[in-house]
Amino acid sequence: MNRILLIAALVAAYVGVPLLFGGNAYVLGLIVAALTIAGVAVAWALLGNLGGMVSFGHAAFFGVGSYTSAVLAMKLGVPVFAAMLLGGVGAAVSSIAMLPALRLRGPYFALAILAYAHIFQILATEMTPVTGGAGGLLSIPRFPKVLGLDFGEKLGGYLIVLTIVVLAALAYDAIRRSTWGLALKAMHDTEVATRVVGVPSTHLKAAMLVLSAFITGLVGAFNAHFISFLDPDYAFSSGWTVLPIAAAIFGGYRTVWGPVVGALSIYLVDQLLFKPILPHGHQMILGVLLCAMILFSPGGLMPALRRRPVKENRHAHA
Amino acid sequence: MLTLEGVQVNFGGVQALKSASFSVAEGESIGLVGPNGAGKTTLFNVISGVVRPTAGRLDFRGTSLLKLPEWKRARLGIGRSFQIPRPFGHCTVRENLLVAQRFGAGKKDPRRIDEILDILNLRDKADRDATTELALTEHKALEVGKALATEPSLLLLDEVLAGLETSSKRAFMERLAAVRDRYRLAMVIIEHDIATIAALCPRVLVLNFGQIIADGSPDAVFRDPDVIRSYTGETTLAEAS
Amino acid sequence: MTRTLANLATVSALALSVALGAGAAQAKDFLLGSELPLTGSLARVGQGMHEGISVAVEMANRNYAGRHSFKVQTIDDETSPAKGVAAVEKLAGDGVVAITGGYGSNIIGPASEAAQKAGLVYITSGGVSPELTQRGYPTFFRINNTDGYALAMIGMLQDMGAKKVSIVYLNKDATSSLAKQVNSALTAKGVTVGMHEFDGSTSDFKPLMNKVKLQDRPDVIAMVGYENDYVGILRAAKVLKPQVKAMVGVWSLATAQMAKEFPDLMENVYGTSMLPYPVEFTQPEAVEFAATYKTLFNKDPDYLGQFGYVQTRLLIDAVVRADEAGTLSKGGLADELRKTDANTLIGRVTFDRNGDNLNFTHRMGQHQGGKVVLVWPKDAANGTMNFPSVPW
Amino acid sequence: MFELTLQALFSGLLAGGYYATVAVGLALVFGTMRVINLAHGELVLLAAYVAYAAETNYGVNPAMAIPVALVIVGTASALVYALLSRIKQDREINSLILTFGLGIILTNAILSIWKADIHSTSDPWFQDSMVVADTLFAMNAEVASFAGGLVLMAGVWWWLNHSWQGRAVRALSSNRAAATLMGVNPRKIEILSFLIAALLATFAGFAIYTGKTVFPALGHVLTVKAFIITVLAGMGSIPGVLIGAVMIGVIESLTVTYLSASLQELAGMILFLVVLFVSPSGLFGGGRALAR
Repeated sequence: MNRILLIAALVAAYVGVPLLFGGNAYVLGLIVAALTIAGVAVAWALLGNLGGMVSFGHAAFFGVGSYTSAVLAMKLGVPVFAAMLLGGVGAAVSSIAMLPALRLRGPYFALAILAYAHIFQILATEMTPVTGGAGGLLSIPRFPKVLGLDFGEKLGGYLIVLTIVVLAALAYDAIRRSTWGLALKAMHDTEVATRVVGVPSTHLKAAMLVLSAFITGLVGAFNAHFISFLDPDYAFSSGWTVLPIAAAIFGGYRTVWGPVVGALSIYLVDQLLFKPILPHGHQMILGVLLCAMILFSPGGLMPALRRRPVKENRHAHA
Repeated sequence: MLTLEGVQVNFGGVQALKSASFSVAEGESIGLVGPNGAGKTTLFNVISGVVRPTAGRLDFRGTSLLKLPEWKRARLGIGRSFQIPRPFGHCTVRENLLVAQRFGAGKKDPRRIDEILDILNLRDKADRDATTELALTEHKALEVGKALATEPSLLLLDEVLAGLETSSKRAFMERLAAVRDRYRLAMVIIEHDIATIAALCPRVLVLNFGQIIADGSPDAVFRDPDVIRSYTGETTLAEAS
Repeated sequence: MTRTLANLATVSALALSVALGAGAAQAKDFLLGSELPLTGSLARVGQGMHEGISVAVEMANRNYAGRHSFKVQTIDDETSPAKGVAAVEKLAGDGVVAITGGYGSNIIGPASEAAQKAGLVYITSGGVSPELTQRGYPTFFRINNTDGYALAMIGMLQDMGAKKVSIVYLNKDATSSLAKQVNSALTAKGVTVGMHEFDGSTSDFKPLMNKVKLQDRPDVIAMVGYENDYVGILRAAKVLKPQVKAMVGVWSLATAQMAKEFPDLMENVYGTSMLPYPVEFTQPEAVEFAATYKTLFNKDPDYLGQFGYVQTRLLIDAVVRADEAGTLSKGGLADELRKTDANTLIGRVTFDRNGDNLNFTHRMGQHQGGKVVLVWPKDAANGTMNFPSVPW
Repeated sequence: MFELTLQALFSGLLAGGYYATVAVGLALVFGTMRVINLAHGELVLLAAYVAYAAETNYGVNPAMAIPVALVIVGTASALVYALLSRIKQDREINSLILTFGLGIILTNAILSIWKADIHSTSDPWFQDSMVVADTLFAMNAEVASFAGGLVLMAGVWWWLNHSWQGRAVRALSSNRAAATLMGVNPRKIEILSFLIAALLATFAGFAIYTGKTVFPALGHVLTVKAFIITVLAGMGSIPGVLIGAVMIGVIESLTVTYLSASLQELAGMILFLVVLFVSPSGLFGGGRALAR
């Protein structure tokens, strides 16, 4: 992605948005929700693109991350920011339980992860003493005030989730450009050929799974403290899987920033534009948009936006 | 450096290798010949770890390879090429070598990469897409290059010369010899063309029905009646003698 | 709710606040906000409650005709907490005077918190979880609660003289907490209780019902779930025919809709219900309510409609009182609402410090020949209960 | 206890049959086109709502509504195929997204046409109980759908094995290029498989409307269940679908009987994972033949 463009976008995000919408809790709230989706979308795309694994169960990591963080903060009084990081770690740890699924291919892997998501959700419902059961956890501690900026408020939350998403995307980009990224890319077609030149392919895939889980868990943890409430149906809702996938595809999951662009455009357009027009049926438009995108620009929005340069960059996105 | 003892491989009921035993000394070059389906490639797969033997011993410089996955063997110094070239998807030639060097040799050494590109005469293709923009010779060369980039001490080459027309074949042969002497490698080459073998390798192994039926100097081996009977390519034999 | 209308309403709301600065009380348009699940898994209940809200607004416009007019701007929270919060913030931005609605404790929680932040009154009947009122938000009001449902169920089970009860309940928040409350109350009174939890994905209740039939052998089976759970449970019971004296449920069971959709399945089944069906009324308000409901939606009001109506009516009354007192713009609405002491379709309503309605006790109705007859408590009953009796 | 177990197994078997009828259409399409139709559940739901409309508006017996539903669902299914066949690159993932989008559209269409209320047949016969040897109980609807489902599946299975098109379908699923060389017209065969999937979906819809309750959000749930069973079976194997579905049905009902009804889904999921880890390409996934 073009350096200058990136920097301009970051400046706009860190300075422009707060100046424009800082006062408008509603719009800022929508943007935060969109970025939450974006964070998961980046993590999903990273796994799909580098690991070559399509997951239908990222809600599992989202839920585990959010519960870990919320429980640590409420029951053990861990500082919220620390708890959030540990939420990511928790999700990463939970992904280790999924390593056996790495042997599975295509839809088999995708559904195995979905099964894990269901299992974690049911556990969260049944482990009442820790998770509060179906009732969930109300009034989860919010982010604290730091140097006069109240991170418990909309603007603070925005800055946190924005930073998470940006760092995730940059990490993704860095890996993709590294020899690790090359090796992962190489593995898609001929895994054996990479193994005989010394690439520990399974380890690399596992690493991608764990990283993807960490990012997703981190985002989930953020969301728990931002909404300050959790219950199993919400934390493990299939929405946390489905929307990010839609967003990633929509924005172009073969690019680094596609998922972010996709999440922002889908969510904001849906909520700000379509919802007022058709208060009830607006999800239908979302469906139509998705289909149209697949049929007319399968690469997603990002490639569509920059058709010309794409020719040269093609090899860069695998 | 490499010792096989009674190595045996079964695919379901079929016995692809019945107790193969031989050893390769440091810096030695061996030609591996035999009719199709004799088990040559299977032998390479066993050594490089792609296939697990059902029985037998397999040691490399005193350590047993049996429990090690492919990538660990590669890091120990066993490099191999595939009969059908397997370039890394949508990577450039240089990227192919970078991956092999980074993971196989555990270092980043652009100078050595360039050296390999020069020896294999791939310099001008270095930034082409390896899957879509190479000719057969270059594909074969890249196979060797990837193995070399892992800085092996034993190089297993699976028909890297097959399918090349005589002129480029001779050139390629010279390159291989250069590589071998430059890096002081032990080499095992699967090759049908006896002349090539004879030119490159002082020692020849003949494999038939999963068994080593002859082992010795080219002219000794190619006069062996069993070999002649087993080996289909009489014409090439004639050429050799 | 079209954009133009919303804008118009916003303008009027601004005009209103300006006028109020003067403290005078002349004819005004009041814009109410409503945040409800109109799509997603709670769509059905959300839409039901919204019908009640519309009826309340319609009737208010009639009753205050010439003096005030009322509009409601509704935003769909899509059964998602985040979007519930967004909806409240949007409504706050559009200058609504208060919010009526909300369904599902897990959405009402964050949404009412957002309302509290925006200093907006949030009145609901869609979430019975005790935590909601324990937060002590001065802007939060709720006209019903778990206790009300539990008391009704417990009371009737006692009057039936049930010695052994099997409670079959959904493992969601509202349902499981209600079930546990009933369980402890009954056990305390020496009743043997068997608890059977199931999850929402259960579509075949036969194995569960068979356990109840062969192991518990209860006098009464108590069901705590939602429509499709009840249908599943009752069908299983109808097939296995356990030797029980009654099938008792709670919300969304003794309703006109169920009577219409599953006549023979529902016969003799009990459930909580405020009004009988077809509605026979003594109070004029109830008559007008039913009539208006009929004209607007061409059907008889169900319990969701009733609750939506009552909460909105109480809110509107308080708004008018606050307006006359000139305190509406000065955050006086909450205090006005807390002064409420009204006799409504769901009985007497008053609010305590936390906005909870401690008078709330539900009534039990029984499906009888396509009708819903109120059978408990005695003073509210408009018929006699068939007991013992089951749908098979 | 023995009585409980018997009933649990019986219920599990019936439930399995029901799951299978929902899943087999998905499996068939997965087998022919390597495409998972994420709108399959919505198609099933559509059929159920057509049956509902017929019964409430015209007092037609749900069974009689099947032909009408078939026409409507068949058209929808053909439409899905028409759109799918326009996908050129990354068929696997893009077809998932496309059908997912179509699913959203269908769900919301159903929601806006029929509202969110729950519905099911009011015809008493379907709800009456059928008792086998005074120990096994079931609703007439369940038994009827189970029997009908078995017949349909057997039919499809026979068709795949013995009819010319059936062989073509299998050829296509195992080796597209070769099949095309053998003179199989892939588009013809694929649309055929979509239509048969529509038939199966229609029947599943009838089964749900008579034996369970329908509401707009159900479609997604059905799709996931069908998807899981298809993968459990492996590569669109039809007997695999039946066996996998019955396994899930039985493990669920046994969990309800001996543990708790709130753990039944957990049990199903764990079974699913265990099977996958033991045989990574499903129960019958070894080969690629559809009919195995």
